[in-house]
Amino acid sequence: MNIYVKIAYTFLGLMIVLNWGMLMRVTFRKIGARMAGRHGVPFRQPWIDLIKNIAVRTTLTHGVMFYLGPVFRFSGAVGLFLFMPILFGKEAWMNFSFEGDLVLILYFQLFGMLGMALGAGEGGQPHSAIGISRGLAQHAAVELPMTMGIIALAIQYQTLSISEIVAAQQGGFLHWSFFTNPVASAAIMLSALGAFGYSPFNLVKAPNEIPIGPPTEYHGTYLGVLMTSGNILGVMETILFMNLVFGGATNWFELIIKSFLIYFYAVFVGMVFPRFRIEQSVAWFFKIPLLLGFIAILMYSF
Amino acid sequence: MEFINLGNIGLIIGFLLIIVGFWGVLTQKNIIKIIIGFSILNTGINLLIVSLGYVKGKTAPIIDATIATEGNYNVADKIVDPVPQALVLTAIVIGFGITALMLAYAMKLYKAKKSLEINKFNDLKW
Amino acid sequence: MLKNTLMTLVLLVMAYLFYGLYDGYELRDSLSGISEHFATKGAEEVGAANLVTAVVVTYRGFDTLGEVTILFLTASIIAFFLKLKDEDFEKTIEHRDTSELLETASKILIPVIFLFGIYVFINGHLTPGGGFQGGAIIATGVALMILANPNIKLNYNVIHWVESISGVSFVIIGILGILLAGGFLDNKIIGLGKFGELFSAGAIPIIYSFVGLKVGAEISNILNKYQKSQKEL
Amino acid sequence: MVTPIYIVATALGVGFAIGVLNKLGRNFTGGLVLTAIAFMTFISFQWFAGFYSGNQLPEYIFTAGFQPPLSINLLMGPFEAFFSLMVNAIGLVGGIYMFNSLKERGSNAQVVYLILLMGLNVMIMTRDIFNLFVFMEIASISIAGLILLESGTRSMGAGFKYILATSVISSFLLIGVIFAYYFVGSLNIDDLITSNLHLVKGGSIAIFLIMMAVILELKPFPANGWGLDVYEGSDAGLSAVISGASASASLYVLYKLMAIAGPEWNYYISLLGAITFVGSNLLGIKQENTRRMLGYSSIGQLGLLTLIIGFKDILGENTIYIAFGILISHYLAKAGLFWLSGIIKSKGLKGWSVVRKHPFFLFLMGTFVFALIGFPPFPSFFAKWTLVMDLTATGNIAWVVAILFGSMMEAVYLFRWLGYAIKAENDHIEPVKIEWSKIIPVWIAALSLYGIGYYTAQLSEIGSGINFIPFLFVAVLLALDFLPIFIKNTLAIAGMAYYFYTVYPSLDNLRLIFEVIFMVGGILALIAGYAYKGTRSGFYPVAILMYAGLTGIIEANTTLEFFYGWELMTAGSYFLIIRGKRSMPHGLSYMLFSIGGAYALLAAFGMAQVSQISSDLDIINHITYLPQWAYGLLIAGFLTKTASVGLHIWLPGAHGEAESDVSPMVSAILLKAGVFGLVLALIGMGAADNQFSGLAYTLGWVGAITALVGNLMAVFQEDAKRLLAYSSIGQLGYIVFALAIMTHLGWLTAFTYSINHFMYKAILFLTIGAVVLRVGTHDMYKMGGLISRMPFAFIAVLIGIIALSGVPPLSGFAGKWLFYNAVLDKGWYFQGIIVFFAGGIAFLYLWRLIHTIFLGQLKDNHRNVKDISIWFAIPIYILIMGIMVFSVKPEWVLQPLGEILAPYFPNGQVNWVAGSASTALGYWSGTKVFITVVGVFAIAFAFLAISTRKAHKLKQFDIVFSGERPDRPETTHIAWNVFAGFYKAVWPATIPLVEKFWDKVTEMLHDTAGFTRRIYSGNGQAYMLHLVLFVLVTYLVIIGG
Repeated sequence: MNIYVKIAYTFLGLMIVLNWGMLMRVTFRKIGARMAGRHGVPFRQPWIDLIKNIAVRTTLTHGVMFYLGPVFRFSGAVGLFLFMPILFGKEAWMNFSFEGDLVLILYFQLFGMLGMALGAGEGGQPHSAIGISRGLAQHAAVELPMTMGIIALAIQYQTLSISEIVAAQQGGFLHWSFFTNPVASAAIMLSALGAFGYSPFNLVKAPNEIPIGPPTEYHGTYLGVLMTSGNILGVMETILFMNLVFGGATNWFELIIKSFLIYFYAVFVGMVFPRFRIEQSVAWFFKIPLLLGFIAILMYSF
Repeated sequence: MEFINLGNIGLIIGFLLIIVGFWGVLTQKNIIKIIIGFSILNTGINLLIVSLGYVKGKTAPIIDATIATEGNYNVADKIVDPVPQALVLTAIVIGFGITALMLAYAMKLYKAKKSLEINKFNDLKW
Repeated sequence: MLKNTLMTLVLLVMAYLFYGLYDGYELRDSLSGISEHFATKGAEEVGAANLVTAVVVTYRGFDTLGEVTILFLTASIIAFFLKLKDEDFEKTIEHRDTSELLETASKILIPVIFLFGIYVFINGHLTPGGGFQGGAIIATGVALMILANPNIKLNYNVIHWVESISGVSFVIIGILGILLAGGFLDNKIIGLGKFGELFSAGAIPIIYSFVGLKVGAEISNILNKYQKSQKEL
Repeated sequence: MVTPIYIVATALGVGFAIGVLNKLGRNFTGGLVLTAIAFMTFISFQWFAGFYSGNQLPEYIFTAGFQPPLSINLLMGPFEAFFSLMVNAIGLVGGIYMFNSLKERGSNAQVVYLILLMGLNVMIMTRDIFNLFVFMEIASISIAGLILLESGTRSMGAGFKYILATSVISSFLLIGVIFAYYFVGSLNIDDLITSNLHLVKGGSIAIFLIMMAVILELKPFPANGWGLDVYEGSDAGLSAVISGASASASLYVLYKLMAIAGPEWNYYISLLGAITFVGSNLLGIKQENTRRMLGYSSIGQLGLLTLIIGFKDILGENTIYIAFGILISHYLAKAGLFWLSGIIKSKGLKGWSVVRKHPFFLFLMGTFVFALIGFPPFPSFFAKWTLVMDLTATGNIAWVVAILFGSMMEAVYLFRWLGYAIKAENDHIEPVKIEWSKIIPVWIAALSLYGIGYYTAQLSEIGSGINFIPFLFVAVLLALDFLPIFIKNTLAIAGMAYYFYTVYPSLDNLRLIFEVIFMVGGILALIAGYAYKGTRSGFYPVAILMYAGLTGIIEANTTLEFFYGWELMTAGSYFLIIRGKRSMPHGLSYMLFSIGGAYALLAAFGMAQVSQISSDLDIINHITYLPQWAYGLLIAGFLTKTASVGLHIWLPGAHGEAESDVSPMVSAILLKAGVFGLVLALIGMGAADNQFSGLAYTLGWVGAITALVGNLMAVFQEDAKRLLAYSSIGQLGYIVFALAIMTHLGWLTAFTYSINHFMYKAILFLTIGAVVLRVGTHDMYKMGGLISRMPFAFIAVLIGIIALSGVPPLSGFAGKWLFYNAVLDKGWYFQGIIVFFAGGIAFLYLWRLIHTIFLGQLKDNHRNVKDISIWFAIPIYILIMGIMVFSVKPEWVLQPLGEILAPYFPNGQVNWVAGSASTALGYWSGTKVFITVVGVFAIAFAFLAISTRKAHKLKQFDIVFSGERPDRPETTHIAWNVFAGFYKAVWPATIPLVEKFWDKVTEMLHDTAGFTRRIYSGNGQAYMLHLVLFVLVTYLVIIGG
């Protein structure tokens, strides 16, 4: 398959992912609203927001880094998509995952965060800096148990290549890591909560924390780009966990179901539990999830 | 009684004097007394030296008519050992020198602090 | 209390050490080692009737040089140690005036004492005695002078000249030993002469005279310094 | 040949004559005395020269024209010639130094000085034991007199104590001598030797007393209070003579009489020596008075020498070499220091900050201190080396430990002193006035130290291999110190470039990597130096000294050369570090840890030589004698340089407080020396699974913990440079860990990290340093918003932190990727996780660094700072080029690295297909990733740039303090304690356990010293009691049993 066709497919995939992400977001906003007895936004809201933001006439800037921020964020999200095999066995939907393996994915997540942190920083708004410091701290805490789980899987399947991990899980749901390696999966999925950043771990960008946090200063096109990348990222996270724990997907339908459920799981927890303060959430990840990750690795150390 | 002879007696007394001297040197606080202690100590040592030179029933190592005849001055079997007597002379002189120096020090130290207590002079320590 | 116990302990251990030495001693009934040689050959090798002098001045002359040096050292050290400041120097202190007896006695005795001292060191190679003894005797004379007249002013120049000249000539004789005879301080630079006479035993009488003078001078010097340094009080 | 008897004759003749000649005035007598000493020196010199040229036989000098034992005889042999030369030479030079103080006391004092020297000469030469006694008395009486040159009760007291002590000693000696005569019938030493005196009943006690007296003359610990008081109380010149001449003479007397005592005494002599060496150096660390401290040091050195001659049978012909090296260094250095202490009036150590006003004093003082501790190129270095080598080779480990511990203690107080001199805060410094008669002797001492040092190196056949060229270069720079920076800097760079050009062909690839890091890195760091003004006095010699050491390590073929380079590097870096403003304590702790490490290496090298008599560096590849310990020591030694956890406390201060362009030198470059060492050691231990895998495993954990602790500490720093310093600790932790993995991948990781860390840490330190130069503070919360003022600095830091954090696509990711593969195929999961977590934490401090300094609000006082100096920018951007190349084409670096490592670890290499790497586990193609990311980035950038082209640029308005103005503004600044929440969660991990540990150790040592030294009550009687007790206890130990 020559490179242009490849790029075309990839672009198409990106579009699907983006829209699916927006759809999921709005769905859950509605669910949340209904639970709270409100009517909630119409389904078209995200698209409206996006177009409005991009079309906004007046924009402000604090300097170069200020708008490099969203760029970083966006490239981070798209890069994540590019290096992730979307559908197992469909060469068209493997994107550029042949360029790098799990390690690349793990570290590439940081790319977006970095840009975000710096960009918001130049805004000069102290609150955004506070938000970032919280975000980084929480991320460091989340990463530990998650990586332990992921490493455990890598050991289990003796590979760092996502495609091969997925391949190893084919043939009935009992082959999923979720069942073959429950401990590691538990560690991953618990820390996944932190990765999604819903309550109780949404101190960084919860609606009523907005005055504190990166998005404070961003508006217009910046915000548009941020939202876009946010939606892509959301889906990519789910796909990552799907690939690692739930046997990946062989067709779009399966992908949509699985990603929806994983996303639902995150939101569901969020609906139930109140928000943590930062030290609470950090400490939380250092308790159960860390323990699980520890055990998961321990099983392979002997 | 085997040890009743100049040699052993000299040794015993010499050692006793040395010990007495050390006692004085180590216990007396007054500098002058310490110096006296030293001269007792030296006397003891000198006594040791000469007694070690003693040979049973021999006379002083000076050749005169009583022990030597004209022309034959071999007195090997008549005299005690001359060497320790020479050494003791040196030892005495050295002792004298040191005592003199100590006394000079004593005078100056007394002038400095109007006291001869040795434990007053510990400006330098540790 | 503790201190005394410690001290007793120390002295006991010391006694124990000395006992070890005493234990190794037994009375000799004949000479041995080098002393035997001195007793047999000493007379004709050195020519001094007083073998002790022979050993002191010749065989172990180097030690004697050392002794002289030590006295000299002490004198010099005391000299600059007890040196008076100029304002003190002129001071005179009121001594309780000495007894008639002492003054008269000193007038008579001092010359005799000096004479005796000289006799002792000149005959050092024949009779008991020698340079140090003689020198010491002379010094007692000086001591007597000082006692008799506490404010006496001794003539420094004389003392110094005597001291240096005799010291230097001692060394020179030693060096002559290297040049003319067997080695440093050899007494055979001049003939041994007739055994038992006054002018015999080579350079010994000369050396001993210098030693005597030097010792006498140095001790008197020291005594004098002690006396003077009272002014500083 | 003038017969040596004239030494005596001259001294006494002149001495006696002066009694009358003093009429001619003190200058005349003084001149006369000096001439006499000069003549004496000439005599002993011509003899020494004769023996040295080899065509001169030992000669007996008889007195009184009789053969010994009848008469007293002297011996002039090679040793006698050497020692009497030492005595007379220092007598002459010291005489010049003391000319005025002697003069003011009058001709008598001058005579006493002359006779002291004469007495020492005879002590050395005489072969008659009673004569020895007489002249020992002469020597001690003259010293007792000369102490009075210094007026005042203190010195009088000291003098009196001295007389008391020596009288006690001489009484013991006399008793011993007379009994010896009684048993043997002769006083001649040779007779005493041939007669088996020690077999005679009671004879052994006579010997005991004689030996005791001689040993006591050397002021053994603890019976040496009197000696210390003399050193403290007497005139500086006299102290020099006592420590140089009198002590040496006594030492030789001991050596001479050991023949009588017989071999069974050797052990005890060494034991007493060791006790003295350790004891007095331990007590030395408590001293605040310079003279007394030097006294402790002298006594310690003498103890060491006693120890050495006690080992003469075991050390064989090396004894002379060793003893010579240590003695001569002590002799010259100590004399020099005492002389200096006479010029610089201050009694206390702190007062020495005066020398800052006189750079050349600083040079002299440094020379002497380093000579005493045994740094190259001084004789003591080679001597100590040989000593330790031989002792370990003969399995006397315990002794080596004692020696090294003692030397360590000595280093503690000497370097603290040096530190005070260079740095101590002291507002009222007035320069001292310089008398030439006092300066010249010091210079003579210093210069001869260098000369003799070179000569000593040539004496030993492995020493002769050492390359002194770099050292000459240092000397040249020192001489040119007055020139302006521009010239010196150019000179230094040119020199290094040329040197690199000449040596690099001779190096194998492994070494070449490090040589490039050291040399090229060094040149880059030096370029930044152009930014400074003035002459920057003293900077270039020490910098070049460090680089000389570094390249010396690389080129070393023998263990000695390696150690030589190692010590040079330590010395140079110490001076570089201590140049910083508040870096005095950190410099000290750096020095102490380095020396400790160096001694560990020393011991290890010694153990390596046990099984294999070779000095080749390869011997560390097959150590068979206690290999676990040997390799353990090697690794520990190198870990002190890589600042691994437990040994790291020196680093933050040292790097944080150093000057702006020094920090990159010591952080990015110097630390790699430790890595290089580790590489050698691990190669020596051989491939992973053998008896040493346990060692490697431990090392792995050490590395992992270091990584975590370092990064964690970095997160909580308020000071930018300390933050980077802690980050260096963490990074080095990665490297150590990766090395410990001991597989191809592991080492590939380690080398990748080394190269990367070199580049980005240099970038970061240079940039931050340059920024600090502009804004004049390290505290991050005092900066902010600088991006608008210094965009170039910002970009540099941005690149630096992206690379450091390992985010793709920059080169840092290469390390991370290799790291995962290495860990997984090794199976060290937990350590791996810890290191990974450390990496996550790194992100926190990196963000803090760049955000707090460059983003946020601009401070009022920085409204118009300029961008970083061009001279800093040049090296920074060169390095950025490097990172970029590495990022675009990782295979250009990684493939050759793999080939270099293949010989050591053939299995499990990375296989490359068209620029994409793959291992058993994973795959990665750097170039493509780079292109992809950059592509996406460009698109997004273009889009945003276009869509916000009309964006309105906001002006800053002050919202930093959210409108209020609290009393401690920094607390409300967001950058202050910015990770408070995180801290609350992880604080237990940040408790400074290690610092606490080392504090306790120091405290313990000080308490011990402080308690022990109270035996020196200053009471003369107590001192005498010590002497007697010393004798009696030893008696009970040796014979009483």
